[in-house]
Amino acid sequence: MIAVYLILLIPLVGMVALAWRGGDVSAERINIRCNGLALAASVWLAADVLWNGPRLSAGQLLYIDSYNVYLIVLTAFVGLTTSIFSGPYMSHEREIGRLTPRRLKLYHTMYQGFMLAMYLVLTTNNMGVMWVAMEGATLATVLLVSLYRTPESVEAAWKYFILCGVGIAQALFGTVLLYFAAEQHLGVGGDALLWTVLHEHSAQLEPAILGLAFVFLLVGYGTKIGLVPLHNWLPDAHSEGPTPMSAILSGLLLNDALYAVVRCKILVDGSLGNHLAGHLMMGFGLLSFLVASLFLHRQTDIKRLFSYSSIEHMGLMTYAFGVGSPWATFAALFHMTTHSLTKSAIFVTVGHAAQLAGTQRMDRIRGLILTQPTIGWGLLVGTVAIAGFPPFGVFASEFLVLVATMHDYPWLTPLLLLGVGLAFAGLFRHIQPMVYGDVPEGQKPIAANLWPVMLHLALVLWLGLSIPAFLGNWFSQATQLISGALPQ
Amino acid sequence: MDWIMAILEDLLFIAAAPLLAGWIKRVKCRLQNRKPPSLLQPYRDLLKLYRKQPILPHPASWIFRAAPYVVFAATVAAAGFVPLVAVDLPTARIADVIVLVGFFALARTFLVLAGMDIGTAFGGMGSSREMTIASLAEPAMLMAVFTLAMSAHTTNLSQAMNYVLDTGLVLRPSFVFALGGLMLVAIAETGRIPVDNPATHLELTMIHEAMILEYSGRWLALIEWASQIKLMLYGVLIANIFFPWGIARDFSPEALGLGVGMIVLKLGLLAILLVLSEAVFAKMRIFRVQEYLSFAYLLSVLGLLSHIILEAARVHH
Amino acid sequence: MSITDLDLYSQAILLLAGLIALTSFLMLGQSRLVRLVFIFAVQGALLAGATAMAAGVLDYPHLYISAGLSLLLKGIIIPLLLHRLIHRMGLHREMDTIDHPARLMMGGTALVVFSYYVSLPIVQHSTLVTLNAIAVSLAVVLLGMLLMISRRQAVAHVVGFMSIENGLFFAAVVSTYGMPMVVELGVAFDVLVAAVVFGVFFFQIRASIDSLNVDRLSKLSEAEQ
Amino acid sequence: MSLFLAYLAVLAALLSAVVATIDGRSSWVDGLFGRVLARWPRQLERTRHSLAAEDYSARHRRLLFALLGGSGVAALLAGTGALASGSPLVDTLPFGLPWLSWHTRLDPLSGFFFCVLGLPLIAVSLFGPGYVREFEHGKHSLAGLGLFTGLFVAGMELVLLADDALSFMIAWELMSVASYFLVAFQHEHAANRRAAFLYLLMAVVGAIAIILAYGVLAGFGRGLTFDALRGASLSPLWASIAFVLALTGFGMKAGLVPLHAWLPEAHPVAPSHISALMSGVMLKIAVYGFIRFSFDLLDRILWQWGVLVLVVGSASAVLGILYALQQQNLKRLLAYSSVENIGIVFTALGLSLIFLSNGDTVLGTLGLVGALLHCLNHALFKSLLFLGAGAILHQTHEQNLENMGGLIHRMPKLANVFLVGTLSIAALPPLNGFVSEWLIFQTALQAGSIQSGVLRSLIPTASAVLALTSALAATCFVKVYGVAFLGLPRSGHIAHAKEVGQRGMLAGPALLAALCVLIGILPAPVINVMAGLTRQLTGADLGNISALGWLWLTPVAPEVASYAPALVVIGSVAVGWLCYYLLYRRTGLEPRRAEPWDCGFGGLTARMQYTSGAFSMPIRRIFQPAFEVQETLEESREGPAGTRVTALRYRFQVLDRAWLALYEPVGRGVVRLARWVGRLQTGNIRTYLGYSFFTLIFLLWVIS
Repeated sequence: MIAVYLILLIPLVGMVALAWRGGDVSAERINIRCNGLALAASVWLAADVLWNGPRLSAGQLLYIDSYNVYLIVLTAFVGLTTSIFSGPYMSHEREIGRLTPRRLKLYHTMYQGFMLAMYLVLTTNNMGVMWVAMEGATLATVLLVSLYRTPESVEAAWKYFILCGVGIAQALFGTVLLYFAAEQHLGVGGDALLWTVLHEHSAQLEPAILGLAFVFLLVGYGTKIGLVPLHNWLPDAHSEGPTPMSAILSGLLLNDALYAVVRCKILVDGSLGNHLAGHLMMGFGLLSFLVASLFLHRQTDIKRLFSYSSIEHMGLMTYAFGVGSPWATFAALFHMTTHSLTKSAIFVTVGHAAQLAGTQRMDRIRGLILTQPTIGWGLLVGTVAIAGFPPFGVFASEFLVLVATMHDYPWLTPLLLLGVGLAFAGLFRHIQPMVYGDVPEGQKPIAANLWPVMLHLALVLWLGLSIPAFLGNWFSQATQLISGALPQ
Repeated sequence: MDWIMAILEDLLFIAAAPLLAGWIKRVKCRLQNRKPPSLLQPYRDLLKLYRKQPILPHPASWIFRAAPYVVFAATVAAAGFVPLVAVDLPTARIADVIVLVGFFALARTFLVLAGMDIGTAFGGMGSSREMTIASLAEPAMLMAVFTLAMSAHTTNLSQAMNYVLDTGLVLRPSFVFALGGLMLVAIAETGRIPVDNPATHLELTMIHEAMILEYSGRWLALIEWASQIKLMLYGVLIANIFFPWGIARDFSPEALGLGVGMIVLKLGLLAILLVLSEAVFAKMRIFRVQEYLSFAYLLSVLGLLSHIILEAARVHH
Repeated sequence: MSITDLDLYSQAILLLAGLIALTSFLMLGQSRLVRLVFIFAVQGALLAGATAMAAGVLDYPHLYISAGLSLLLKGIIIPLLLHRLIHRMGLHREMDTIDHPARLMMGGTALVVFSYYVSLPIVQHSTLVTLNAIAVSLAVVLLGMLLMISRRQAVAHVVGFMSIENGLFFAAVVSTYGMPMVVELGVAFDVLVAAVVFGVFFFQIRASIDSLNVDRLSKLSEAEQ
Repeated sequence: MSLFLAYLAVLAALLSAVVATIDGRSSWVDGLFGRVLARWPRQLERTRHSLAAEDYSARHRRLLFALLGGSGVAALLAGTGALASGSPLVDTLPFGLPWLSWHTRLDPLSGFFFCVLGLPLIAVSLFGPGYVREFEHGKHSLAGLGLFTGLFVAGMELVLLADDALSFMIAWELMSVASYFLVAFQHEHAANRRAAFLYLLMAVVGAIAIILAYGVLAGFGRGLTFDALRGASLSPLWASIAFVLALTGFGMKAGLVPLHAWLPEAHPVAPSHISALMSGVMLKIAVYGFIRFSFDLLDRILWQWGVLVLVVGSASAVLGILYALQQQNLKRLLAYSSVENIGIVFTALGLSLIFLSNGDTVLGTLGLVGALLHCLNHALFKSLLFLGAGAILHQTHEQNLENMGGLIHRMPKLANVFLVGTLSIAALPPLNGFVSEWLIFQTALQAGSIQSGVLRSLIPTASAVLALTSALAATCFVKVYGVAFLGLPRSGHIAHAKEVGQRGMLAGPALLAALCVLIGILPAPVINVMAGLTRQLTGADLGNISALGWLWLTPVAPEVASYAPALVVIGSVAVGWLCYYLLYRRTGLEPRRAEPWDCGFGGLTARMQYTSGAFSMPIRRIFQPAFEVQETLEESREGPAGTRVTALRYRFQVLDRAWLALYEPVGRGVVRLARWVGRLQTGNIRTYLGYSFFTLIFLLWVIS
């Protein structure tokens, strides 16, 4: 169990180190090294959990089971590759004078702070601590959104802070109700909020209270996931904040919020018995999937475009978890992995493309492939992957969601496919003119290492073609935990 | 043995074609109170052309020189498929009426290509109009053929004739309409008066002539001969499919004699009918031909519908 | 379980709950920022009192610590912070006109009725005497959100946010024997950091649009283009 | 054994893709060789010399296309093996999901389509190296072209091998995505980009319809493999829904009329050897998909389906050729003619469905054989014509028919090969186009045996439409050959065109032309080979197809219809040679060259010739309602009050009705919906809080 403490300790140490020397050039190396160590620890933990089952830490504060262990590895991996990308990106930003060393220090410290909050959310067993960690993640990223101090970024940060604050407050009210329901049966004492305990006794918990608690939790954490009626902060935060932050925000924060909601769904399903929680999530998921794919058509800013694509994919995952059958849950877990890999790779190429063209407005970015083939092809292949074309993993997971829906709710499939079609049209309408065409005058290639992108896309391609055995049974165990049966 | 008979019949077919043209010319002159030329005039024309030195226009390619031979070969082959005097001949079995239409199309295609090869306005114009008329005429012709095939359950000409002979004189509305449709199409395909004037040399009005404007000498002879064979072929088609009586069903000398006699009689009558229609009608504007051919198509469709509704209703399998 | 057969302490807690709901209503109708912060401070104090009273009734010692903590935090530090900010920003004289107060008040009452209707199933099952105050805490949360929706001043938004936190804290105290200590500390810490960050933001917003009127913050819009 | 060959074909295609990317990194290759051979300096010099830039790329190109050729040969062998054996070979690959790995299956149907894929691929691999040389120095790297060609071919082969819904969809969309990149290869022109986007959008919409179709089947079956889908028993309503979805999905990709508008945009824009593959082979893969779904997977066949396919097929045929007639761009014309030929194939399939639903399997099999033979023929002559167009483009950089003319004198060998292609696509007797259309006509003719009067009258009218189509096709391609190759050159650079330099660029089309003539003259062996296939699909085969011997074609019975192409050809060639011998040898009169007749006023110029627009003007006037014609006449006037007209400029453009009726309204609708949804993001934080508040209230109300 040392690995779990290590995972939490490394970002803490990283925060302190970066708070002290975050400003100068060595900061990037420290950041990369911290994330590298965290990845090593998480892989060690994963191997440990894989062989001898779920681990409960002393004092029952931290709990690792098959569901959150692969998310930890994913978080560490995406954190590492994004930090590799953020090195040259941030130094370029400093050269063109958009950032002062002091703000870079804030950026690096908050980067590690955000990673710490993510690990805490994933590893903690106590629902209250999970809420605190989620709030911590919000606080860490809010200052990053307004890093560039432009009026738009301040506005985006303010909205992000207020909306997420209100959302998180609702989640707290849900947690209080959860604790209240637990206290009825488990008596006073610290362990009434522990997920493991709640999971065992979920049958005896009071259904009415849990239903109410789930509504608050769903609306609360739903704001963090970016489900449609509550999504308004996400496009602003993504388009105004620095690109590495958008990458990790998109890749990790949304996943963890969904992780929290699914944890609550398991409890509520245990006690309610009917599919109320599932239907609520399906409704939210489908609504955000369709509305977000419509939003894609009229975007002008490239990062806003991909933030709506994130909303759309998160909607699909929420819908899949809502369906609840073993196939749908397996598909949702698989989609979580492929989506965060692909989306962070895309944000890396988008960052470089914006730097190359000097603007984020899509109608002024032209001729990427001819100026710098790596960026151009990276963006194009990334968009093909996220739009759900086969050789890549996103298609496999979307196909599975379709098959699961066809099995349980056949009349919903045309809606889903309509959404996929609209999303593809929306994305490609903007990407294609940017990538193709002649080089506008005065556009010179920039220094950019696109190894993270190549790595991510190769992984997604590999997942698309054939899911490796160990990952396969990882997902199956997690599906067993969530939906109660193995996908046959 | 019947292969030799088939080749003989084909040779007879080729030889008789200019005779029919001569006979048509004679009847036309008689109607116009002119002294008609002799029946053998077409043969003399062909011999004259055969001996003249052909002129080859500058931009012409090998297609210009090859086209007459291909047209003539295709038309002669087509003539082989249609039973003239006797019915069950092997040449009739190697192809059916759709292949016949296909060979007409092959001949027409090479003629059109030759027309466009010289690179003058007239060749292009003739080719364009020829293809337009052909593409409107073909559906009408095939509908007429289908009407025949639906009732005779075959597309093989000799089988169809046997069927009509076996069932004797039966007044079939579908056959009447099909006959009408086929006649109208025949006039359009062979370029007779209402659609195209074979005798004219006014560049802007001719269709068939425009394509062979540049030909001379032996090439012109071949093409003229081929068009005469085609005219006779259509005549024989109309005559033998709808009025096959008298055609030889075995190879005894008297049956063959009777067959030859009857076909000469029928073709003569058809020629008179053709000349009468040419005397009555005048050449139509090119865009009026569209209504003419759609009327032919309508006739064939009526023939088909009448077959299905009236005649075939009681047939139970 | 009508109020008459409750002992004196429980009746006191229910009275405080009523007063907290009253402060929420007052905040809803208050157009001056200074007075708004003062009412928020009163609400914090009342909340601390209720927590102390609950600690007494349920004789649960660690509630006293959280009561002291909330008094210190929500009663004194945050209101002071906001008060100094308003004066430094020069907003103390500014009148934040509320567009149609009557409709707002009716909305508020409807919200209270609705929150009671929603928390009805919970109240029936529990044995805790102070439970029926949970409807009040839900009402305070919803009124806090209504306050944020109806006001244009950024400071008013912060006060609304803090009153939602108060409502949540009150719900924790009333419905359970108080959250576990580690969660209490975490929540308190988060609220403090939130207040600091708000301060930072006020200066940034002032710098960018030189006013704290929230309606001016709508450049990132996709509606009209 | 043939399954192994099929895998070999796929691997060869993937290998050519990988080899293509290596060229892109030639510096990387040098570095690699440098490090590896550092220890043997002598070898280092030799390899460094052999990797000299110039002939390295030539050798690399040839290797690239040799691999594609290898893949074609392997595909052909696998196909013939599967057809001959007649029994399906099944296998599973380690890819795919843990519980649904990729199933592959090579049965006679996919074997036949492997042959349809193999032949044009071999021709393209011969044609490729010469044609692609001009791309080397262009701005677009050859690596991209090679990579995506390899993926495209591999995708098509995998579609034929797929035996479960997942691997079918993966292969299907791999094929679409790879061909999208190829269509967008020369992406500096805006039209290419628009065409590429439209192409991929239509591919997605088609794929959605296909997934839904498989979904409906999977809903009633047990799993996703084709065997499970075959086991699914559906009610007539659900079966019809699945069928219509499959028809929409595969029809979209094949280019049936209402959904065809992307095809004439995308195919001409890709490099010519790729458009040959796309038009010749990819459309057949869509036909394969449709046949696999409707004949193999669905357990019943209704006559309404046959009527629907018949109507859509004949509409595609006649509209396709009508639009083809009006095109000026050669490759766009060929693309539209692909729509026509696919229409003919679907007409034949419609006939087959009607007869099968009516119970007489022999006629159903005849219709199916007609359709499959036309698929093979179209793959051959369409690839031949596209490669020809590519050769013209390569030599003269000209695609517009209005500027061409007199190419027969400048490129005689290409002209002869193109002539064979033109005659076979115009369905003229001695060649293969005629054989398949003859079979389809024979199928239509047997309509007499059907009971319902409506069908008995519908089928002949459909065959009349087919006759009109084949006549118009003859007109269209005579126009193409006449305008492009014959007459006087209409522009300067065409006048200076030279014959195709590389042997390969002539060998490819020549191979296809030879095949066209061979199948035209000896169709019986090809039809007999299909017996195994039809037995598997419809349970019957054409027993007496060669009742009168292998030279003959007697589809139903000898007395019903018989056609011996070989004898007919021998007869007419004999007559032709006889005339040539008699008339030319005997007289010995050499023709005299002279000026053509110019009515006396002299000075015939190239501009006096009939252009392609003029040639098709009568058809355009007659079939006026089918087109959306925009004719503009600009007069530039001078002199006092503009009385003197100095120049007249007449331009006419034929727009596709499907584009105006279907594509644009859908596009406008989506944008309007997106603008309506956009109003959600007002930018004001108080409205956002309002959204969150009301969602909470709504949910609470729902809960209690």
